[in-house]
Amino acid sequence: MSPVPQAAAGQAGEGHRSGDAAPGDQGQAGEGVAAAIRSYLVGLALAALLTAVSFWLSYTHVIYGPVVNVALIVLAIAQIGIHLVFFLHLTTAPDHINNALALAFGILVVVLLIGGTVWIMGHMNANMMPTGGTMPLTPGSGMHH
Amino acid sequence: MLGKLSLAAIPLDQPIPLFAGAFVGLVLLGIMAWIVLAGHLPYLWREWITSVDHKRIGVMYVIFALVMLLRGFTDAMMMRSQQALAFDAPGYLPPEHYNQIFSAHGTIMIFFVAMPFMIGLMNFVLPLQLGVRDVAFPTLNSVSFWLTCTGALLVNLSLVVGEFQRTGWLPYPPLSEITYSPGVGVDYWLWALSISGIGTLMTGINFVTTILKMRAPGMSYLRMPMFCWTALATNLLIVAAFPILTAVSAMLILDRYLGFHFFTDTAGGNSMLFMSLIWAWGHPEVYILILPAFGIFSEVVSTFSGKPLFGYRSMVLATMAICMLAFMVWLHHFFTMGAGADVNGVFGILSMIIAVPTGVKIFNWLFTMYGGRVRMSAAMLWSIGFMLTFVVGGMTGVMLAIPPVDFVLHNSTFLIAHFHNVIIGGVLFGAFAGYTYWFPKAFGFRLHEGWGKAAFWCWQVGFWLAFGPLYVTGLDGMTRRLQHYDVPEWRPWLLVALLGAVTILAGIACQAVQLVVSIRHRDALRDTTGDPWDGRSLEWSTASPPPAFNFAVLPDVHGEEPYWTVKERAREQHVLPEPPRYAPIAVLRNSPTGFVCAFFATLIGFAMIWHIWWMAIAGGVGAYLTFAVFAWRDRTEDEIPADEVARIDAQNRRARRDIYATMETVR
Amino acid sequence: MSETWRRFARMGATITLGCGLSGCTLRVLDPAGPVGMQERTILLNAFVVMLFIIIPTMAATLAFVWWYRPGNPRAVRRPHWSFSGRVEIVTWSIPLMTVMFLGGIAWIGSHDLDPGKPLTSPEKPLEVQVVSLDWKWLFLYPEARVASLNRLVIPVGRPVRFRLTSASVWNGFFVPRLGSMIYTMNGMATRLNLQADREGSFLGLSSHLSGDGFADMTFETRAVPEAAFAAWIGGAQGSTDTLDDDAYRALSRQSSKVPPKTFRLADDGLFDRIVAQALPPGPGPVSGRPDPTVSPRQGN
Amino acid sequence: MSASTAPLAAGPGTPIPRPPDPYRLGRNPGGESPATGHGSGGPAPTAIVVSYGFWIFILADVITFSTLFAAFAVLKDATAGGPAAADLVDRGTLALETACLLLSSFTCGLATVAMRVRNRFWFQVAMLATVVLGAGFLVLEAREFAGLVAQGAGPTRSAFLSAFFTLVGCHGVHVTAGLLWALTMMAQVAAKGFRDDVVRRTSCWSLFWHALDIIWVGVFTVAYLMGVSA
Ligand code: HEA
Ligand code: HEA
Ligand code: CUA
Ligand SMILES: [Cu+2]
Repeated sequence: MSPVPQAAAGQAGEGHRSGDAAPGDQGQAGEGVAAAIRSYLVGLALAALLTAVSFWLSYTHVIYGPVVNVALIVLAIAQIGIHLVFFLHLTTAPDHINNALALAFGILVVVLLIGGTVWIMGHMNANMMPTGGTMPLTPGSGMHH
Repeated sequence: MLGKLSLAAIPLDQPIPLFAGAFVGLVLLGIMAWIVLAGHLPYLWREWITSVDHKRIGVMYVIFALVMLLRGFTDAMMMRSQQALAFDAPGYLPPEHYNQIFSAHGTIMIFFVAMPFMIGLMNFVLPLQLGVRDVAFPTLNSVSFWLTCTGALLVNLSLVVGEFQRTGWLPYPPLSEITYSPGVGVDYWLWALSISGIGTLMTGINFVTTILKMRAPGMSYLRMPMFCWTALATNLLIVAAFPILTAVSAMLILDRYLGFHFFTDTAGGNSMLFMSLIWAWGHPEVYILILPAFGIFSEVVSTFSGKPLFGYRSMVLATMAICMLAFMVWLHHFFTMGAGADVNGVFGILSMIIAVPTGVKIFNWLFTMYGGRVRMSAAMLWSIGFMLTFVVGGMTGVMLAIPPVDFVLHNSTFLIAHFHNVIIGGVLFGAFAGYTYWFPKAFGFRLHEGWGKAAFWCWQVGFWLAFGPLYVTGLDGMTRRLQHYDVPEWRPWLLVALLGAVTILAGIACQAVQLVVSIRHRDALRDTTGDPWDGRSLEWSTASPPPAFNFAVLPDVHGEEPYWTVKERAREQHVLPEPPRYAPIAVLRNSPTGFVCAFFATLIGFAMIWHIWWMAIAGGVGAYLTFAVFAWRDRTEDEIPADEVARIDAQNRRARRDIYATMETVR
Repeated sequence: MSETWRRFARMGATITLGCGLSGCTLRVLDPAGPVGMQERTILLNAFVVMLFIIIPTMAATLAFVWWYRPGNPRAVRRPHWSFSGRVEIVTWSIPLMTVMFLGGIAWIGSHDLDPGKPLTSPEKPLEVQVVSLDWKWLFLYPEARVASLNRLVIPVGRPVRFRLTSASVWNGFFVPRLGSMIYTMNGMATRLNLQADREGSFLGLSSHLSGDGFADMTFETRAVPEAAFAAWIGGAQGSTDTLDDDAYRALSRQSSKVPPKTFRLADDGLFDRIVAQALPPGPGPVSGRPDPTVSPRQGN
Repeated sequence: MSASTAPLAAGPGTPIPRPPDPYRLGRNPGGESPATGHGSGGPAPTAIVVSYGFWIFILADVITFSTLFAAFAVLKDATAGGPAAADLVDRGTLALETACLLLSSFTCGLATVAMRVRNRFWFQVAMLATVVLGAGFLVLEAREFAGLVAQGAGPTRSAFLSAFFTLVGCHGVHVTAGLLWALTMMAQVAAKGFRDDVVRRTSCWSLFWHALDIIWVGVFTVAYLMGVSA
């Protein structure tokens, strides 16, 4: 085995390969304080805007009633995206691939877990209505207790 | 002052657990007294209890698993003998005791045998295979281990103080709700598993980070040994699944302690929700157990066939496919709850899709042997035994994944046979293969082969004798968890099953003898080369046992099988690689953090189980202070000077030269 | 050692093949009704199809181990052979094909044999309502206004439509010789459709752990000719005992090994009121020693 | 027993030449590639290892929450005759709580910027602002919970309320832990300055804090607004 420079060899030594960033790392080196603060300000403004829209939609009737919840979920997802990009500085740049992949795996599990549970329980509840009824099989509806 | 705890908690009227508990307690006390009196305590404390070295922690995990294995096996023997006796008769174990036994057996075997065994092996092997000096978070690693011990301690304590749960290894409500299980048994389970579950979760985080961020220079993903890949998949599953277990346990705790209504079936609570959520953890859990075993077989089969693993990239793909699919099948554990044809159908099909990547793995091991030079050592024997046994268990699993078949076999002894078939034939055989394979790396001498082979045959035969009959009784309508029965047709099969369990006992005895014999003949079995099996990955390039820092200089990896590459090149060029430039190495100081944390966690758990609130609060404060002190330390590392490193490494280099020389003469 | 192994293997083969394929007496493989019959066919289909892969795999394992042993001079060694596109295609596609077929079975089978799906039959189905109690089974015949404890009696040749619930914890209703099982749960009603085509007395049991009395949750299932069934109903209607709310409450207390018994049914809406929790769930353990909050042992 | 240091040679028989594997789909025997593998120059620096590990922890925590979300989604209509979400949500409190958390996420960001340029004063100011906003959130939430319990809508009233209190309360417990942690970091910076390990821990804390805000987005959408609009 040929020796390697000690910098890379030490346990978690400091001299390091390029192309890797810690989650939450703020952008490229050399980016100034002003730029960093600006990024947080933009994030804050966008998040506040989306929150306001969510609140407003839920208390008014501009949107067709039954789909308000869909709109709310879309807005929440958008806002989570804003947080990830502007507060957690997540990008698709190569140095973030590990971070993004981990996130993708997490999201997959979250979607499977919540979606699966709601789907399964929706069917269970619909099939076990005490009235023996024929409730529509929409998830979430048809609670029986 | 002491909550619900009083003298009445000790089952003075139940001789079996009392004597068993008293016996174990006395043995433990005796061992502890011996340790203290013989003056071993300072050594143990310095070198093991406070150790943050991944190799030491790995060894402790495996020892822990083996001890718990004996406890779990005792339960198994009791169940088998009870069912052999209890035909048209009450047998010798009353239901309230029998139900505790199978619940404890399942809990201990899954959480405190199979998981720690695999985690122990991963602990020991991963950094060595990745060519680095330790895991990402060594101190956290020690915390994980000791929290696992806390869980086991609480479960075993229930034997003599109070009771264990009687609801099966997973506490299904409403049976596990306070109305129907007012005792402390379920609480023991909940707190033990919550605490050790946190430990496991931290292990998962630790290993994922280790594999993704801590590899030797040049060790790209597609150069990692297969075991590292399956470990990655396993730990991703741990990270994603264990939070679910924690959350579900918390909800049941809230139901039981504070009168919440998650799963009560009254006031809107919904017990089916528990079933769904617990299996969303539970199914990934079984792949958490089997995937490391798949990794071990990959290493063993390739080494003992003298060939690279066949279809490496297919294997990687299959591993990750299993990892993803693991989260899409959980409903197959409750096809008979009435979700309807569409839901059952979808989950049934998704379940059997897992047979595809699993099959690919089996076939690739097969083709790894093809054209090789297959040496039948004990480790290889376990692997072959696995391939012959596991396929049957997998097949019966696929049968159960067909909803209409599950409608007649669910919760039958056929199911029991299925999962012991995959767990014993897969997980346990894998653990034993890994144990045999890496033992010389850990201790510097090999295990006795003859006794190992004898153990294998007892296990193999015993397994089929013990669980073959359960397939039959399952097809004859016998359900699981029966304390007694009055169906004459089942009796002969259950007697055979008892015989099987006794045969397994013989296997276990062989393993115990093997250990003793190997230790006594360790000089004859000594591994001076560090490479006893002609291995292919980096752990074999270190001395046996490896020095505290593993690698004097981090290996520079070229090609897919790093160590094999080096050996080949040495063989072709007739030279030993240049002596490296040594540099001082920083090693992390040992730390009692893990042990102290676990101490407080035990206090908290015990206090919560018995409603001793002041003690729980005290434990919580203690735990926080431990963290604060740990975080406040200024100096955490010691340095090994360069010439010391060189001195330690010299011996290893000499051994390498001998290996390369042997190759030369063979040519 | 290998002699033992061979002898044992022969025994295993006899057991699986001898019992699995010929008409043997294992309950699940010897169904007395159409549902169980179809499930048996599916079970055996899947089993045999998979054996076509499993057996060659096992054989190849043994063969390779044997042929490539170190001492075999005739074995051709390929120490570098670790990839072959053709082999890869085979390793992926063989299980894939099998799973596609089995998936078809699973999908169609779970639709055809969904427990809630009524059976096709010219006969008018019999309604039976099932309540699992701690630790007894209660069968209600709302049309005839009778109830039966720990014994299920059904007419041969007529579909039975079960609705099932539980008075307290979960149980699984299972008569192996009739086919599908299903859970019973408090506050909910599941459905199951079965039919007996043969007369006989079948074992019935619970497939889901329900506490200390679980092992005694067995019941006899009698499939009898239509006339005998009518006679049994008549007898039950003449019972001296009536199942009203008070009698039900008494039953819902924990007890086991209660002998079979029939009742007149005071109220044919009893089942629905149990499901709607208008009647409270069973009380669970009430007696205990020494302290029920520590360890509620039974029987004291 | 052939298991000991066995010779390497292929054994008797004719060795077969290496088969072609142009796309490197299989595992190539060693010795072919002198190159260093892509994307791996040795173990990552501690800062990256620590943040990455913590990132994985956050994902695990998100999954814990998603379990609670799943339970809430299933139980949200199981009010057992008790109050439903629409009867309970106070829009004003909710808006204030949200504002507190969002602003605290912003000030937390400012603290990390100050840490990057090693400015102790602004770091402490921004942290203090974060702590105050976080505490404000907790006070609002505690008052809201107390109000609900007082009007008989406590967590034991119905499965819906159990799920509601658990989901929202779990977030609250996280915020409490985050505050405790923030104070600890302020103390560590005051006592030890921006030492490497202190900086690493503070970065982890900021990840944690931002993640809590992300979870709050889910909470106010699912547990509050969707209940109101239904
Ligand atoms: C290590 C543990 C482990 C493993 C690996 C598996 C693997 C599988 N299991 Fe098992 N299972 C358990 C542990 C495990 N299981 C446990 C503990 C329980 C019960 C828990 C309880 O209730 O207490 C259980 C229960 C269980 C059930 C629920 C039954 C019931 O409760 O009624 C089902 C149903 O689908 C199932 C299916 C499967 C399938 C399809 C696989 C597949 O992954 C198997 C895939 C493997 C193969 C198929 C063999 C190799 C493949 C080939 C040679 C290729 C060719 C073959 C085909 C194409 C078919 N398992
Ligand atoms: C990892 C999981 C695991 C393992 C290994 C086992 C191993 C065994 N199990 Fe277990 N079992 C479960 C998991 C496991 N089981 C689960 C989850 C349940 C369900 C519980 C429930 O119903 O809720 C269950 C239930 C269960 C039942 C109950 C069936 C019923 O409900 O009717 C029975 C009955 O006999 C049984 C038997 C056995 C036997 C005989 C073994 C034995 O074959 C194996 C025993 C062998 C050992 C434990 C090995 C010990 C070896 C050593 C100690 C080595 C020492 C050597 C050295 C020093 C090197 N098991
Ligand atoms: Cu079953 Cu609700
Ligand atoms: Cu499963």
